Amino acid sequence: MTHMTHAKTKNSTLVFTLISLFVLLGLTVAANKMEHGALATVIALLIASAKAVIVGLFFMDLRKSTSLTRLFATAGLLWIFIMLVLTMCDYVSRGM
Amino acid sequence: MSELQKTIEPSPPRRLNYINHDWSVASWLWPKDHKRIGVMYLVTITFLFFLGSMPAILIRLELLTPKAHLVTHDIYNRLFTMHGVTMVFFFLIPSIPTTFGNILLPMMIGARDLAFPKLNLASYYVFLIGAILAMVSLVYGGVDTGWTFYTPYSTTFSNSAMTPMIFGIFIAGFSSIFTGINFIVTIHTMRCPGMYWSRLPLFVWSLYATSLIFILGTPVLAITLLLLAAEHAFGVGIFNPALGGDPLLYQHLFWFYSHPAVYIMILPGMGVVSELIATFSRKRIFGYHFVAYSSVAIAILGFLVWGHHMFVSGQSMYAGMVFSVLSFLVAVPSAIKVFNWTLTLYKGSLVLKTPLLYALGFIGLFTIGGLTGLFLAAMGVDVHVHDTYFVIAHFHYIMVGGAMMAYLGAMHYWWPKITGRMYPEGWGVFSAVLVFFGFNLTFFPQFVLGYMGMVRRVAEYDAHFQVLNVLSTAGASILGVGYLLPLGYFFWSLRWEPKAGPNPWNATGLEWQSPSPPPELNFEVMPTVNGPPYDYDTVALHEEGIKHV
Amino acid sequence: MNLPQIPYFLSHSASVTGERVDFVFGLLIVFATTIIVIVLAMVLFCVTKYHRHRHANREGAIDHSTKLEMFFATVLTVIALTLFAWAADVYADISRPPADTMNIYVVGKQWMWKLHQPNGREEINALHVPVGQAVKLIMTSQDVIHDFYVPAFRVKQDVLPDRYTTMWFTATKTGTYRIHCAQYCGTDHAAMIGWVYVMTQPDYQKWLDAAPANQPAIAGTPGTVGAPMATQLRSTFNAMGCIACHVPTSSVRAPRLDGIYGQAVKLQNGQTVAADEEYIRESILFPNAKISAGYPQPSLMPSYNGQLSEQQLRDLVDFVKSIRNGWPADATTQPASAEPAKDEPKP
Amino acid sequence: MSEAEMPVSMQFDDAAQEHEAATLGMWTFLATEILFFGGVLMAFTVYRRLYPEAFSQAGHRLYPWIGTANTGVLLFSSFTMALAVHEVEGLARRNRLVRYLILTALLGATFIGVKAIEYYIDYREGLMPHFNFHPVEPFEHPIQSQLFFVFYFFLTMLHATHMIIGIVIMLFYVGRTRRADYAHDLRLKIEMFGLYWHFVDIIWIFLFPILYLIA
Ligand code: HEA
Ligand code: HEA
Ligand code: HEC
Ligand code: CUA
Ligand SMILES: [Cu+2]
Repeated sequence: MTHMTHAKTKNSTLVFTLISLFVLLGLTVAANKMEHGALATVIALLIASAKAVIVGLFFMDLRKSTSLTRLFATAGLLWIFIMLVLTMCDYVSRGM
Repeated sequence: MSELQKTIEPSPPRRLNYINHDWSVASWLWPKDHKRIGVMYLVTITFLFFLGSMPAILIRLELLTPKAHLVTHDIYNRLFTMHGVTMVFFFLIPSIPTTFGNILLPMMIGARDLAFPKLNLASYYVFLIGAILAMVSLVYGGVDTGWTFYTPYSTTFSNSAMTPMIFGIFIAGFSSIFTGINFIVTIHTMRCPGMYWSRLPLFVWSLYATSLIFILGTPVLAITLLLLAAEHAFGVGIFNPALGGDPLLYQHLFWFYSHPAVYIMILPGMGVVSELIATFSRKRIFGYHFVAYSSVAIAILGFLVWGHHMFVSGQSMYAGMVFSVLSFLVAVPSAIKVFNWTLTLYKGSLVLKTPLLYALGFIGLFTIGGLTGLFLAAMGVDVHVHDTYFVIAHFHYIMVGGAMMAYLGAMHYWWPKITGRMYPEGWGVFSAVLVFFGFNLTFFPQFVLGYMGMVRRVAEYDAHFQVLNVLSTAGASILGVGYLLPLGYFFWSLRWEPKAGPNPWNATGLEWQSPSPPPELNFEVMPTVNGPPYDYDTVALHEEGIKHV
Repeated sequence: MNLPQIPYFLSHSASVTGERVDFVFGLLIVFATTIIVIVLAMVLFCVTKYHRHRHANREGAIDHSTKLEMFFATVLTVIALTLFAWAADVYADISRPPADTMNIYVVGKQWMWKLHQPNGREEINALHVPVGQAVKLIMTSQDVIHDFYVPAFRVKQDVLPDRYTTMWFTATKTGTYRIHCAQYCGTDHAAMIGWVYVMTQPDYQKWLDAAPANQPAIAGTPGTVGAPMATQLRSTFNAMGCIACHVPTSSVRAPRLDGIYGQAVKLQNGQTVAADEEYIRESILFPNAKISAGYPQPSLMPSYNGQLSEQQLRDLVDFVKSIRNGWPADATTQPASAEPAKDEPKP
Repeated sequence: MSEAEMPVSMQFDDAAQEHEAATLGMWTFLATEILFFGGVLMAFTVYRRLYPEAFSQAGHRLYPWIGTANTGVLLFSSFTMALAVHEVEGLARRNRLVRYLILTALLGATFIGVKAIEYYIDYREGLMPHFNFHPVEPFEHPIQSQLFFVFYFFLTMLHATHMIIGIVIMLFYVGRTRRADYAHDLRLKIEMFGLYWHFVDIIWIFLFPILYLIA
């Protein structure tokens, strides 16, 4: 299970990854031109997450990592989420 | 000295261990051996403890009288800030993990070293630089904000040496992060054959939980301090309400780290106590799985309760309630530990040596401190006692009565392993008793003071509080002596006490299978594990057992 | 003069909510003592009975019991939740002032308290209140965070710059009680103290009438006479230019203020708030903080933060309160001589 | 044990264990980085919610096309970094590895250069808090809009610092790869460094819409 025996990511996969990232970037810009308001926020963040997932899976090889590594990769996100939810809990209900 | 050891001793071939295998200066300045790094931490941190208690002595002396006779208000403010910052960031947070954790974690799981020895060394020097920077702020007159650095006072109004202090803590934070990463990776990848998770010593479990907090909490503190520094240096409004900011946001960010940080301070102590109780009851720990998982539960739940420091800050009432109920729930895993420790004692075969005394002291004092934590988590009561001496008493009960006791317990328990020498048992018992009584005399009166309404961070108080304050100061002197004694006899033991042998306590952990002090790569034969932890049932119960030395 | 009353441990507190706090505290003490006694008894019992040298029956020791642990955890969770609910209920009580309070404005600054009695009388580091009357403090700070704390009443609340927080109590016993600043606020934090004088209703009235409105009454020094200046309220309203927008005839579209006091106001962000003093004050000082539904954001209304004395601000609030039943007959006929708001200096 | 399976450091049993440890360690570090940026992002979110209008107006003063171009540059650099890691095996392909690393470093430097120019434009337009905050076209809420720029600069500078550190490390690796001591441990390090670089890229992937677009 060493990295020597790891099936290596093919070059073509990398190129394909790059292309899809640029497509998503184009999408971001296009969506921003067309949409405004709350929906635009959601769209922009969704596309960003998609890009991040692609980079993570293909460039950073999360695809082939152990589940433990994946767990730690997501732990940071989960903790930000906790922080945001509980803090917002204060801001949303202030002055009620 | 046991008969057994005497017969072995006569012609020992000079065995090389991690201390004497290389005496070159470089090998001590840049060691990669976790044990040496641990010893360097031990020395540094013990020094920082005494440094941090100097202001405590002055605080107690000042509070002997109702008026500010000894020092001015301004100096008093710098004293308690210095005391709090040093004790929290430079003593208690790194204390047990970086010393005993560093030395013992690889040995307990049967590894030759931590996963990243260079990172470990880096963590030490990063810590040292941080500590020195914080001391530099002393040279520039100290900081007068309290260890919590609340804005807008700290950023706009205080003109004390904030910058070196903030960067000192910021830098020391990276030391915590490095240690956390190192421990997590080591525990995950370097356990020896047979060392399943369900066989890990409880101390290792607690270090794992602590490391989770290190890596998930510390970065937030770091970034918060950076924002604070930016606001302070450039006068831009990040938290300053006059510039559109919200000071409560700072408090949220600060406590998001600093509440979990209190579990950084106590979890390793709990791990130590689990070890001590099992060893000196000569009995398998009760409810191993519950004790182990409750550490992780505390680490995770601990991130959900920070708002209990902000009940009267202007935070929304509803948010307060969420934080309050979660605070009550986080107490349950702690309660489970207390429950299991006492049940371990039941039907044990107790060996009342110094380490066990400290462990028992821990149980009692931590319970009091923890229960008063519930008083504070109870919102209606906290409105009254917030920022009074009740809070001061609460956290000293846990941090001094709990964590500090565990630190001393660990010191006595593993001293033979680390140095190869015993400590004088009589003196050990004497100072443990002194510490226990001195401690209660110092801090119990403060609960009363707090409920009577004596606020914290003041150099002056109303005359009718004096009696209790005098008691407290008297207690502190006894406590001080209790802390000085070990400093003396540990040094003394290095030369004058008998050699300990590999396993003076007849304990089961892997660390005891190696000679004392251990060789450079920890074990002469790399161990494998083929039984449950704390298997004292198979170590014959009524063996002549532990020898007086 | 009353001597400072020494509150003693677990004394009955001197306020209505304080008694509830003491009760919960007592409850917690009983609970905590029980637990501590159990733990200590257990430890001492084991230390004596199962000491290594003692012969005792050590048969049948078990090393785990999931049932026992779960039982223990469940019981404790239930106890913990009960205690939480009890204390949270008291907290809700402390956080929510009753409807008919006497309002006192508090300004904290390094390192003193300034308080404004309802009739305009100003006090420094002293607060006179009648016994049995619910008193609400509406507080703000001019610099850092402070905290108004009266131990005998078991209440405290942080006092924040650029924001209003409130706190309330009903004193139950006449006497003199400590005020502390409980949030560390710099050099003389320890000296930011004062006294609350709880008086009988007639005594309080006498005291109020015995001093001129604008002369600060320093703690402990007897004050002199003054009268409320009801007539002045409207002139402030006119002079500050509020009249330029807040009359039905104005060309600026601004909400009518007559009758808003005590009403629910819908905000632009969908929330609904009650138009109490705090809200009115905030609207004047920080119009953008809460914008009424249907009005543009940012608010057309200029911020008056920093341009009004506490006295003027209070007058304005009182004026808005006074028109809760409609404008006085001549109010709208005032010449709109005030400058348009755009020319108001920006803060 | 064949040479390839030998661990580099004595504390490990074999190369597989070493690789696993390094990967886990790197990801754990990245988790801390997420929280590091996360703290500021949370503060930003809170203020954006408090002052939506002011933040929106301020955000419109940035130039999305610069941000877009820079995003492209970074995405591309991530690609070249992936190629470099791809070439990490074997001595024979050392030159290609060096070439990709240099290319990545150059792209990184381009990003920093563009960022610097952008900062200069902001400065000229009076949008830099503390140094020059006199917007050419005044804001309706100068104070709150300034807060936006405080966060804009804080976040982008934090990100740029990470980039600069990355570039320095990369150049260091280039040097070592070209020298003879290109060994197993360096390969492992470059692989781990790749993760760091991609991570910095991901941070920007989020900063770009958050700062430039959803205003
Ligand atoms: C090591 C440090 C440490 C630890 C472990 C704790 C543990 C706890 N702390 Fe404490 N705390 C501090 C250090 C610590 N604290 C510090 C330093 C401050 C002040 C900061 C400052 O302002 O400067 C503080 C302040 C503080 C406050 C804010 C007070 C205020 O400023 O107004 C609160 C409020 O909820 C609180 C609560 C708790 C609770 C509920 C626990 C719980 O985790 C305790 C759990 C333990 C037990 C409950 C005991 C064992 C249980 C039993 C024997 C069974 C019975 C129990 C049940 C019914 C569940 N703490
Ligand atoms: C690990 C944490 C830790 C530890 C170990 C201690 C240890 C002690 N602390 Fe401290 N304390 C804090 C953490 C800690 N404290 C924190 C976080 C604060 C809040 C700061 C803030 O508000 O910002 C605080 C605040 C604080 C206050 C409140 C100050 C105020 O709010 O105005 C007081 C007052 O009594 C106090 C006292 C003590 C005493 C007497 C000890 C004793 O245990 C110390 C005993 C040690 C010695 C006495 C030294 C060794 C002996 C000698 C060198 C011999 C010579 C001396 C004699 C014979 C007397 N501490
Ligand atoms: C330039 C016009 C203007 C001036 C001058 C002005 N206001 Fe306003 N005021 C408004 C507008 C527009 C609103 C509604 C938007 C909002 O809630 O901020 C408002 C809202 C209010 C509200 C909240 C009412 C509600 O229904 O929510 C109060 C109270 C108030 N103003 C009081 C005052 C007082 C007192 C003054 C004088 C010191 C004053 N205003 C000066 C334009 C003005
Ligand atoms: Cu004001 Cu402390
Ligand atoms: Cu806490």
